[in-house]
Amino acid sequence: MSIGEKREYKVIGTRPVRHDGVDKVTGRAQYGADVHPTGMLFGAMLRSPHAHARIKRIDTSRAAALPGVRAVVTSADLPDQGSRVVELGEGAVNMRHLSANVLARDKVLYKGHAIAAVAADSIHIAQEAVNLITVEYQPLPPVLDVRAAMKPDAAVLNDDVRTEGLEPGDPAANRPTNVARRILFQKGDVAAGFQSADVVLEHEFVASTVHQGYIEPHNATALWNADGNITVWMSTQGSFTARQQTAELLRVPVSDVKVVPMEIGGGFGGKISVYLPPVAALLSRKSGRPVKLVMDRAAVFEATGPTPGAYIRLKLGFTKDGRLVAGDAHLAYEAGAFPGSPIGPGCMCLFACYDIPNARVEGFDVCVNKPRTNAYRAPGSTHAAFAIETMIDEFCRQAKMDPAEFRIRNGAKAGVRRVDGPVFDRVGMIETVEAIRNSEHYQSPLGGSNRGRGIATGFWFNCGLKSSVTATVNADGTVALVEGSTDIGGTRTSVAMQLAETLGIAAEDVKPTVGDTDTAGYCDVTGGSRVTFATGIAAVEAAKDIISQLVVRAARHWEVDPKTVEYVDGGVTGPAGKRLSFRELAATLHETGGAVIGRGTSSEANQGGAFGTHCVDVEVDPDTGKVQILRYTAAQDVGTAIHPSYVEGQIQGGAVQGIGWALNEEYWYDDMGQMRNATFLDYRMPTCYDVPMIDTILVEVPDPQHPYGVRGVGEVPICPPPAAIANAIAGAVGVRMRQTPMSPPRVLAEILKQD
Amino acid sequence: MAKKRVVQTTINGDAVEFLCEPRQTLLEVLRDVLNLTGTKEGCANGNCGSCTVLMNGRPVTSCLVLGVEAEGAEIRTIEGVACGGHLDCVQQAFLEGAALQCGICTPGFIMQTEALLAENPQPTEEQVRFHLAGNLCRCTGYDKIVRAVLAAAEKKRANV
Amino acid sequence: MPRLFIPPSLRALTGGVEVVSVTGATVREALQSLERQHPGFEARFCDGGKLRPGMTIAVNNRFAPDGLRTAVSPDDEIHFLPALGGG
Amino acid sequence: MRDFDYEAPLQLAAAVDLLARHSGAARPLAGGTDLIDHVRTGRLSPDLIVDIKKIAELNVLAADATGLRLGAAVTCTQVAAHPAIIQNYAALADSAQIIGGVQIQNRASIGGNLCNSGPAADSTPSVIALGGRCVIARPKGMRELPAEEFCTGPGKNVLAPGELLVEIRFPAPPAHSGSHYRRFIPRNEMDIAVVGVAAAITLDSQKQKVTAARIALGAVAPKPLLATEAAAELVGRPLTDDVIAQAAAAARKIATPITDMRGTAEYRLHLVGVLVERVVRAAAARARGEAIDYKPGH
Repeated sequence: MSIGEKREYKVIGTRPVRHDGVDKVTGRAQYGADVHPTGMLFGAMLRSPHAHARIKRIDTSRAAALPGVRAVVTSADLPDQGSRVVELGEGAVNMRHLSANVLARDKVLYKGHAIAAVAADSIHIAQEAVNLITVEYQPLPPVLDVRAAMKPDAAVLNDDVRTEGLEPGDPAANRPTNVARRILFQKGDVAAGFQSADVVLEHEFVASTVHQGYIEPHNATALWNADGNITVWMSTQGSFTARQQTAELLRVPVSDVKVVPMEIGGGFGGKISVYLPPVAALLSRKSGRPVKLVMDRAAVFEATGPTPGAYIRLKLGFTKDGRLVAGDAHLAYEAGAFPGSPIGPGCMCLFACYDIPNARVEGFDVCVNKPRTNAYRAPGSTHAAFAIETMIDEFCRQAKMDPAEFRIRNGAKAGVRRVDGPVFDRVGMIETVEAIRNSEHYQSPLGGSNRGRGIATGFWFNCGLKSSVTATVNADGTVALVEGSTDIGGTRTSVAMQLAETLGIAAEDVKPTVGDTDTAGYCDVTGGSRVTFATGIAAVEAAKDIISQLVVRAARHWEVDPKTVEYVDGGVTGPAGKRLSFRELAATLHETGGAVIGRGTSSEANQGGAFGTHCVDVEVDPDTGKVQILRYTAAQDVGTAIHPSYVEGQIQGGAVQGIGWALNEEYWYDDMGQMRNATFLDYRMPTCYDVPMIDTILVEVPDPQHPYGVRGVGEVPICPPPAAIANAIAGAVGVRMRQTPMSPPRVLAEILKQD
Repeated sequence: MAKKRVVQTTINGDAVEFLCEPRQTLLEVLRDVLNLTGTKEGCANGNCGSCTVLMNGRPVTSCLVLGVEAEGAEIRTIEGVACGGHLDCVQQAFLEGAALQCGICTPGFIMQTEALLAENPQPTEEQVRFHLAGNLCRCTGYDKIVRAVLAAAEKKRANV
Repeated sequence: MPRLFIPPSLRALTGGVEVVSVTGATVREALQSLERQHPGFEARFCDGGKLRPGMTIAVNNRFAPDGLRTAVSPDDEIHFLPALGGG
Repeated sequence: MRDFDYEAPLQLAAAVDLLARHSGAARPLAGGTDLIDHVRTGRLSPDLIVDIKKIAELNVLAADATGLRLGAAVTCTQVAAHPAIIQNYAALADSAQIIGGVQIQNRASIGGNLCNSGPAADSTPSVIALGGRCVIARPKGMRELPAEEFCTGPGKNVLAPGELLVEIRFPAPPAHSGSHYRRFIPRNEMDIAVVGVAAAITLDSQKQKVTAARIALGAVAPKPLLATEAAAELVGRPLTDDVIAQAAAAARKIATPITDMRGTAEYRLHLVGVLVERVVRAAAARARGEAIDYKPGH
């Protein structure tokens, strides 16, 4: 269902069949692993068996000698990066670290760390050759726990890492360390806030590492041509950042690299960083042939993704009449092998749902011997929501206060200053809670024993960033739209619909194409819930550009003054009741000056944030600790739903990922830092037999920054589920879960502690 | 290296003969030998269902079948579902129900659904979820997939 | 005058002051004005005349796409924050 | 994947001969759902794979008054759908419908599950509880042994090079008997058993006292266990809560589980008790001719 402010649209809010749909239900859509240029070789990679070790020697001679092997590369083939830090569209990256992650140099920092690669006539020969490469390691003690890694005596992963963000003059700033960054935000008077509190709660929370879990493994096929041009066909969330990363890693001009974004089989943040393209390119340069690299599932788990494991300590102060008056938070996020966990957004999101007068949050970005973490759907926010949303629920149950009422009373709204400083504009936090409170689900009685109901709210900023669109009017009245935003979830259609709405034509009359980096204008990544927002703005701009040109063309066609021509409801009107529909006018363009091409760009740094509130019913088996999800409803402030089906789909998909995070998903490491569950069998993502239907309530609070009020919807739905489920478990069996996943043994252990 | 074998099989109704090494899986043969890339690889160990094809009418994960085992078998892949340029009603239901986002798991889900509806034309939601449990989707949360399967079943029943 | 919010970890440089009134029509000029009042910020916020990697600027509640060039008016707030990236 | 050769003999003797000649370097292929993955990941490195699905003797599926004959290559799907198995060997059907997903069940066989000899194999406890006997072909004749003696450790069994499991034979079920298999997994499907328990219970004519019982445990020891001590607690006694609890306690005593990514030893020990109680109750209900309230994974 959908509630909130409504405006009248012709195309927006309808549910056309997506433009790429037929290709995807017939198997014709071409994904990265499907490309097969003439003469292509198959590549395979050698990966580290150790979590932490120094590489003393690599001998690839036996691999190179195997018949059918055409090229072998190691990090020695990658150019030196010095200590450059480069802006890569969605954040700055230390190139030395990025390069060492692509192919390890002097050290391996996690099990599965890539060391060498082979290109051969068949995948089987390539794999046999990889087994012939010998590496001499000097194993080092693995650092696996974020708190242990912060200790002064911990083994240091990267000797070039120093702690950023310390107080001026702090001597620790000059010491090699695993703590790459410290973040501190403060608002009001925290001590006085706790003084004024009637109830103070303080708890520790632990979150395990989880993976984005996209079904399509990373892949890249590269051709390094004799003319120096490099073409990469790959699965990526951002062809332009993939191009830049590849060019920077190979130290070639960015224009020498063309990235062709194939259809992408899921990303969720994990397909922004590059792993394979530079390696495939080097193998191609050595062999003179195109080379395809595809990761196997174990490599995807062990060497890509994941989102950080985390330790959080949170203290909250409440007045007995139910006001949140003070908060103090300590967050330590695992960066993995190299700095760069989402500790910043984690700290900024933790208190963002609430109007809290006094708060302090301190966060740390900490290197450990696990894969380099990457963005995953609202990076850093889910961990934070798990902590604060379960503690608020704990207070509400103690104070016998309705958790929805508490959130409505304390919720963030326009004018509230966040702990990180800025003041909220129009946001829909309270509206989403009201939507849940008023829902049939929340109002319905919860029958049965060992059952509980929980709610939780989540926040994510949503990025804006840069997008471009070009649109060419065809003589038959259709429009060919070219964008650079890879389409992971139907954005070709949601972008095309905005162009159609602006032009007053049908969605089906727009033919959207995702172009490669030589044919499309610059677009930042498909991430940060930004494409329907930012590329949508670019499409609207392109449509306006077309309109302004069409007015002139119509005037020329009618031989009247352009000032007398207007564009209204999908056509032009002129003097003496002249009117041409868009289609009629399109047919005349070749007589009045040729093609009409609209251009649009957008460069908003961010959107107004998005909020979601979820309600879940669970049943807990008190003998085994297993949790079943009985019913689930998610309400979200979506701004304006362009294609409601795909908005619902984002919310449903995010909610189920959150359910997986809550109940079973985790990296299971042994003491030597070996991940022991790097398969879809033992890394337990929800199957459809594990979840119910996910009901959605689309709350439409238009974003003033977007012409149609669009807000990003993709990320925030992953934030509330773990907390909502923990709260439901508390209602069902009276135990408070403070560690994710809330797997059966952990829940049972808490139950057994009770009696 | 083991000698390549000549394998005679039927794929999407056509008699097909191909050469393969014993170690090549049916998935590898379909994709790399026969260029039928609609069948996708997600995990290569039978846990995601992306490579589901019908073998003698029954769904199997083609990553766990050897190409040589296709000798004399009837194989049906996603490329063989739409006939004469017309989408099958399962494909239609997935399209209209927005039951896909990235689409990588879609061919596997469609093949698995074809098998379900062939043996159980009137499945309950519970039966659909149990039958599709061997197919992972990370994008949709399954809601729209399950609804599409139920809608396709209804449509199939209405058509006959 | 625009008000520049001082990150808590750097308030030692302002003797604990949280918000400093600055002059200037852009974030860059505002920062120079802050530097004149409380030396040490430019080196921490900027690198070679550009905003340090990993940082972002918010003017009022908007992250500013134009960074140091962003125009500010007398009643604006300026915040220096960690850069965000989404999934 | 490692290079290997492939043969698909039509005669049992030919298969045994191939396996014997490659002493140890040849592996039989039934459903391949474990074998192919093990070869891909390097856990197994055969030079020859012998596809045994075309051999008549390994495809036998026949139930009559004397019992059930289950060929080693018969798929889980065939087993789960077989009326006589659903009726008289219900635990076997329970197992067959939860081994992997539908795609796996269309390939995997009960015989393959047994020969793969995983401690957590879902069908082996059922085979043991139902009194299955393994019929093994060898270069010179055949031999037979009880299923509980087949596995010897993780991935290990009694098969010598050149030996091939042909079929599993089950005795006809006594009157007033019933069986059930249930496992605990964190998800509701597509998981390896953290603990699995099968029980076959026979009641007296008044359907009160237990006259015979076999309980088998999976994933709590290096191999699936026949829990004689647990069954002994039931025989000759009515199924009161106390009696069932004693059987559960006895089962816990013989369990020696390990801690791994699928569960801690302590948690597994706890689950043995929970599952034995639930499975014994369900098997007894079936023995009384009652339907049981059981939803896989729940």
